[in-house]
Amino acid sequence: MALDQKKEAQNFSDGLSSAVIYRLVKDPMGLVGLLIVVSFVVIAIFADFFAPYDPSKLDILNKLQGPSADHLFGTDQLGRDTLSRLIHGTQIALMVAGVSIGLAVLIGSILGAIAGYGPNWLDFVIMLLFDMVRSYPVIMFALAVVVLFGPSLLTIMAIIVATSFPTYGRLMRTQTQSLRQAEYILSARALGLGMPRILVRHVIPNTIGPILIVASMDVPFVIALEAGLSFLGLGVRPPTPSWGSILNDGYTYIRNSKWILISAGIPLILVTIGFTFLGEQLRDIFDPKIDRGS
Amino acid sequence: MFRLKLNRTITRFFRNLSLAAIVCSFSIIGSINAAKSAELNVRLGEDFTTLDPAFWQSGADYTMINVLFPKLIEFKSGSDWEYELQAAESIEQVDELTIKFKLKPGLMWTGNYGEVTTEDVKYSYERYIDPELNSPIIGDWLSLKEVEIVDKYSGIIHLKEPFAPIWWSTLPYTSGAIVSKKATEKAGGKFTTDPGATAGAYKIESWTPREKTVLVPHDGWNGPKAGFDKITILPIQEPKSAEIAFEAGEVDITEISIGSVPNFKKSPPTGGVLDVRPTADYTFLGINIANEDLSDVRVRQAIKKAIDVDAILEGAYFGVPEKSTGLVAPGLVGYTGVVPDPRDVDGAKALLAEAGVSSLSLELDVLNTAEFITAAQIIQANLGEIGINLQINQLDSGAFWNVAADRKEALQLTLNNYTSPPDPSWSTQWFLRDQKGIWNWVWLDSEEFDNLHFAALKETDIKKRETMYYDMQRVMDESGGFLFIMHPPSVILYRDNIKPGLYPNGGLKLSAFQLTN
Amino acid sequence: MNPTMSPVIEVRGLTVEFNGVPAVKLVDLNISKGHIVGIVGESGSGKSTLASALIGLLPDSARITSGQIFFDDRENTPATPEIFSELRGHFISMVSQDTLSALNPVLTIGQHLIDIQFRESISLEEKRQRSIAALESVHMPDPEARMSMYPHELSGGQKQRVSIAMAVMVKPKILIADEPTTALDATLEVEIIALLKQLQKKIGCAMVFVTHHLGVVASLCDDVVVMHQGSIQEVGNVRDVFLKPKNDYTKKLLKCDPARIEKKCRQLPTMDAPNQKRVEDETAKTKRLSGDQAPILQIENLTVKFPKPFGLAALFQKAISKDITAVNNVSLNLFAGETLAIVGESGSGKTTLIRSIIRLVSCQTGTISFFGKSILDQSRDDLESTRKEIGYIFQDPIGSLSPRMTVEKIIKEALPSEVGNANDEAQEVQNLLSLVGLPIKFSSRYPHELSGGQARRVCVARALAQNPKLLIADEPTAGLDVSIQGEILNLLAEIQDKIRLPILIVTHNLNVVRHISDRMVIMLMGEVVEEGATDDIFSKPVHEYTRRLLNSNIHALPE
Amino acid sequence: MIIYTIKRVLLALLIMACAVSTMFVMIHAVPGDPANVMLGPRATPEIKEALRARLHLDQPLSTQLFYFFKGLISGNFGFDLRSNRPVLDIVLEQLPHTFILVSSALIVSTLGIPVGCYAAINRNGKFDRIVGAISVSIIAMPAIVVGLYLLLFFSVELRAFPVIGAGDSDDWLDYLWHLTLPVITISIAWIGYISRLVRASMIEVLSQNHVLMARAFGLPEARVMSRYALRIAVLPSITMMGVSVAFILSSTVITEIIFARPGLGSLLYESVLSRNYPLVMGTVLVSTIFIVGGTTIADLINAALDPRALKEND
Repeated sequence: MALDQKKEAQNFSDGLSSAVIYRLVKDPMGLVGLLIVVSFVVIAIFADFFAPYDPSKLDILNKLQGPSADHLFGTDQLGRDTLSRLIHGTQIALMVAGVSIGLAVLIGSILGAIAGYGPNWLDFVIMLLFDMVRSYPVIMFALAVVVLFGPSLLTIMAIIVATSFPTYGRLMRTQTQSLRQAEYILSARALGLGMPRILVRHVIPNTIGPILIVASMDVPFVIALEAGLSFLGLGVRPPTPSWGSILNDGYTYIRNSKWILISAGIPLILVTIGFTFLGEQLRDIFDPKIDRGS
Repeated sequence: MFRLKLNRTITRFFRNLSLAAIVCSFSIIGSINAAKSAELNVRLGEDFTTLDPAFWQSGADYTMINVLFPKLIEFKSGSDWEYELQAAESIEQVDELTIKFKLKPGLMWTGNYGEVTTEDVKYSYERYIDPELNSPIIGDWLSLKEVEIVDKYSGIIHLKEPFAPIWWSTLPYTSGAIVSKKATEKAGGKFTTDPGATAGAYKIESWTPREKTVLVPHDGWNGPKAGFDKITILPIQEPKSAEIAFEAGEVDITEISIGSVPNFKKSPPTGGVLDVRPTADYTFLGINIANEDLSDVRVRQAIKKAIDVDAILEGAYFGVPEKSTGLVAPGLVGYTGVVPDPRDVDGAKALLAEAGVSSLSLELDVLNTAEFITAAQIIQANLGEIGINLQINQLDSGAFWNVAADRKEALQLTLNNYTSPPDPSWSTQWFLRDQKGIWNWVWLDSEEFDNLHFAALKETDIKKRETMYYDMQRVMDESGGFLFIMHPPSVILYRDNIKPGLYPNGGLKLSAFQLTN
Repeated sequence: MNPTMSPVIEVRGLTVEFNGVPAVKLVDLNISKGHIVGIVGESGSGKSTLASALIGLLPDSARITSGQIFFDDRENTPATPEIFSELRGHFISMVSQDTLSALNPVLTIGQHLIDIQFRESISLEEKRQRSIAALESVHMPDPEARMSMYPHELSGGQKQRVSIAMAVMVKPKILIADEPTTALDATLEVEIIALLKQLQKKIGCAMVFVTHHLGVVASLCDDVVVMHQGSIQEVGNVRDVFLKPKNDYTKKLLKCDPARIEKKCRQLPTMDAPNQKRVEDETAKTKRLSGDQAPILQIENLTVKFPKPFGLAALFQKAISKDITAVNNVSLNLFAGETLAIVGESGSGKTTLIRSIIRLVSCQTGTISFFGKSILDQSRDDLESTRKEIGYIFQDPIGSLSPRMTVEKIIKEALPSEVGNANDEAQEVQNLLSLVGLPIKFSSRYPHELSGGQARRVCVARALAQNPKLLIADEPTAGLDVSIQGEILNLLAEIQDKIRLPILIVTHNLNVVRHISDRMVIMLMGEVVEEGATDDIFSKPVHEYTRRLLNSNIHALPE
Repeated sequence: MIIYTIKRVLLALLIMACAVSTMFVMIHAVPGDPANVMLGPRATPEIKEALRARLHLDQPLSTQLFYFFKGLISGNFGFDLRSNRPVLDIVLEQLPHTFILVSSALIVSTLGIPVGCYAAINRNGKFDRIVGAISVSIIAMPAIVVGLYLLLFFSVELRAFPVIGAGDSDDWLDYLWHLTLPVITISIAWIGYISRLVRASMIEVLSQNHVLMARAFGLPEARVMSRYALRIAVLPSITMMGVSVAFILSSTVITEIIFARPGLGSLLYESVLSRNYPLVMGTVLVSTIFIVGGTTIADLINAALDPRALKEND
């Protein structure tokens, strides 16, 4: 039985992903997006291998250097290698994005499903919660939370979860509501299948696609938010290299060396382009409307 | 400025504990205009919040109050802390409890509030001790008994007890500012942003909150002629923006961050003058004696030994300031001049081993400004070498200034900067026993220190006083709770066609600004 | 076709390809002035593509690879995109297939009608008056008020009337109507067709009428074009073609139309077996129907209401002033071996009724018993096992199959748990697929890879996989070509013969009902208005509505 | 429509009340004593106590919340802890700067509409591909990077644009000059986003039957595009712009700080850091009004442009 389930899962993902990857790679935009995202993930995983220096190794004599053969992107005010810090910053950026979006998707989906399936009043209350969270500018909410709990990676992730789960919640609710009326769900019920089975076999596989697309488009926003908070000095603790705190260093020493600022912007831009390209392409692939047109 | 330390609200980008946050000069365009109509654009780190001398908080308030309200005596601009007569024609200390003064006639209030009289002086000073007013800086006048009116221009200040700092931190300071009795009473006994009447060298022509304040000369001023036809004060928090704005000609005088000094020295902006002023302020690493993990003095001494102060000065402050010798800054009574031992990693390790500490994790609370965070990271690396794992808590100013109250004895290391006027007594008062957890974040608990502090307050013999401050600094050093890093200079950048009015620590004396020819 | 009459439109050797696959192959066609030409064919025959090509509005993915189209006022000049866009809207106009989306949702009816008169240099008020007149000509009630309404405020029939008003108002020489009645109920269909005919006569245009409904062609058209797989099979006068078809395909197509089979058949002809017409003999019928007297399914006084929202939520929800009664006090019985048909127009509550049987919809009052057990009181577990005993075929065949599961998994899911190990299950799936006439290779396909007919078979297979004691089928043949319709219905009949399965079928297709059902129930606005043996009702309808319904059944033969 | 409007506004008020209460509770849980903010540590405990009593800080949170709402109803938003000026005055002074910034950014973002439209009409053409790649690349470009780069290149290196402030309000040319870089910072991503959105919905609309029908009546292509297609295709963008006021305000905070502009964003930042609660609450309230108002207005515009919305949401 366990074997059977595993095989089933495999079949499912095979059927889904091989076709998706083929169609992704076929389009130049998708290919570029996929390449960028994959290379960032690889860089994050093997940061120690790629980084030419220890990112927190001080070398005060060689501080604020411009780009050179030794330091491709120059050094910061403590003589640390900017490139190495950016490479290690990738870990932070992707971890923050991955963990917090994952949690946001989970919480949002559960709440959204409850709202979509539950009684009207519950739907109303949950929607009110979503609307409420949405009515804060994220940065404002973040400021309040950071001063409340103190700046740390955990706080940032909590903020991202708290501010982005309504997006997924709303999406899930819409999906659930339309699924609720979908004939294949009705027919699963008509077959006398139990609720858990319907959820696992019929509802989730059919809602996860759009949510994944939104999540992938959300990654750059989340990374930018982390960078923004770190820029305001409310982000990760030093000496953890984060793109935002490197940007902040760059801004602080903009007169001494513009290279820190310029180079800290590059990975942010690249990762943004990567995930947006990927997300757009995924949407083109998954969106049945566009599917029909071609 | 001294009181800036009391202000927990200044934003992170601004070097918040230094008065010298306020500066100015001529824009490139402005300098052309200046030939015709002499205008000055001054950058302050923030907008003023209150103009009432009894309630002032920020450096901007301080600067504004100094230019808007007359004082009997005022600090001179220049490099030494000396006062000169301003509203007073004469002033003398008759005895420890009595000060006689006589006003210059002809100083007029704005509006229709007439001349500045003894009545106004009496009202201005006595309102501090009125419990109804609830002034948070009542301490400046706590020793006041009353101001006696002799005639329209003469009066006598009677004190309840001797108070030496009255000539340093009361009369020439904001608490010495004279407000209009009629206008203030009309406003209900206190005011915030609309004083009703002012009588300084300049008066406010217009105020756009958080954008700009425009000052023009006050006709009723009887002091030295105002140097400019118009002074525009622009609140710009971020020193970096201010520097860029200076280069772009948008401001004429600004304080800049120490980190920018090397660059400006290397390539000074056209027509810019860099003025580095020493201050009595002190930046130090506080090690909480009362904390469980730090209760062994050997651990504290080990931490002190392990830290490379030179590296901090180079890394965070670009080698601009000198290494500190202790609480008291050069040029002040009690300056020791004894340079501390250089970094000694082995000695630090030995001390730790002696104390039986093998691994230690500590937290360092620090304000989240670039310099502090940079310095904190150097400390982190230094302590890592002797096996101490340091976590840096970077806090916004609101949280940082509450950290001792929140965490009490759990507080471990703090990197701090306290401002100070040119008298050491101001600084030693924060480390008294009754200041533990308030400003004494090191929990220094020394009866000897307390006794010396009070004795020194009353001591008039310079030599004896000096010895007392030497002793106090020895107590601090022996406690192992303090690692003094430097006395941060304030760095001011201004156009070469103005002669700025600067207090010795770089604070702006707007009334003294002049054009050069 | 009268060769002396000059054609208004002439198509020469037209081939249209979609991504290299031809949809229309080398078609030649002349349409004479004032004639109504019906284009018939099954889905995929290229009839709609041809119609789009005639008006020059092929989808972007289509390419004309050969051939030309000539209009009579542009003699000898093959139509170019410029000519098309010049001619559209006054020489040639169109009534669309999809009534629901043919009108722009953000423009009022009046704006639509006034907009298309952009060529006329008359005042706005005049255009308005003409629009109102056009609406009057299509028998739109209160045309003046309708002018300021938005499309979503009109019913489907009214929308189609607006479309027709637009098409006719420009007084075209050619009117192209692409399946204009498929989305409409039978009674409405009759009215719209009559309207089209009347208007066509009035303005004297030629009309191209695309449909899969042979009866409509017979009653409306002068000429007929039969298409199959992109090619024209037969062209000619309707009477000639329908009465004496020459082409094999045409013959088969005509034979498969249940409307053209006078006698009640147990087994209907299909394209593969166009000649089979098995009438059930009395013995078999008795054997099938006789048996236990107790009904397998008994519904008494069932009422289903959709309640209005309440509480805080009501403030922000759709404002519904009162409960809507979808099913009102309905009682019916279903016995072993019999087929009961529920007939009614859309909105009559038939789907709600059958959904409430398995409690997909909750009902307010009444009882439902299945083998004597009350379904309404059952616990969740009991309900699930009851549902397992009732096969249910949903109306939308593809939509009722879970999109991310293969056919095999979909069917497996319905198998009773006692089937056993994986091998047995796979075997069972194969058996079921062959039973519904699908090749084994389909087991690994996903629903979107199936055609409508194939998906319908999978639905039947899934329902059968349950080993049902009762089969409920909601419009099992809607949207299917007649040939496939026959196959599905034959399949159901076959199974019923084997195991005396009671079948409850919901449909609005009277021709189907006539052949397959033993008894029928006619519903109108949630209530049963007539009930009885099928033959009796067809011969002697009692209720006035039943009569109207039966009259709307268009005759298969040209008059 | 009127009933719909009333309902929508009621809902908006409810959301606002909830959001503001939550923020009130949260901000008052933040460590940092406002009495210290106002008075400094040298103030005697009695003075601090008196102040706390005056601000109701000695009361339970629920009571404080009650006083807050009571004040709101009577138009009293509280007083700035530092200058003791009415919060409403301070917020209203800053509001125009942010309002102008946000609305200029929104207006500039609408540049994306013609771009997206043109791309959709020439779908898969050269223009579409180039514009597509560019607009997708700039979609999620973080304001922080854009702002800092603009600052670096245009202000620091080229000295072409001013660095600080909002400029002289009386001199509109100067004001505009100061507005340029901040507006670009905020709107650049939106131009891309809107153009993608318009392109996608335009493509969808163009494939719809009613557009086909409009063509079937020979309506001129320009008319089909503007009247029949674009009107529907901009609907998602309007909704999106309404919903995104929150997001834009977030970028505004960063932008105002980078460009040292006065405005709600920098005011909020300063007041949060200084624990100036009444000012924080005032700013939160106003930005919430902004955001909820934006969503509501977008919904109402949507309802006005698309009569179906009424039916669906009513």
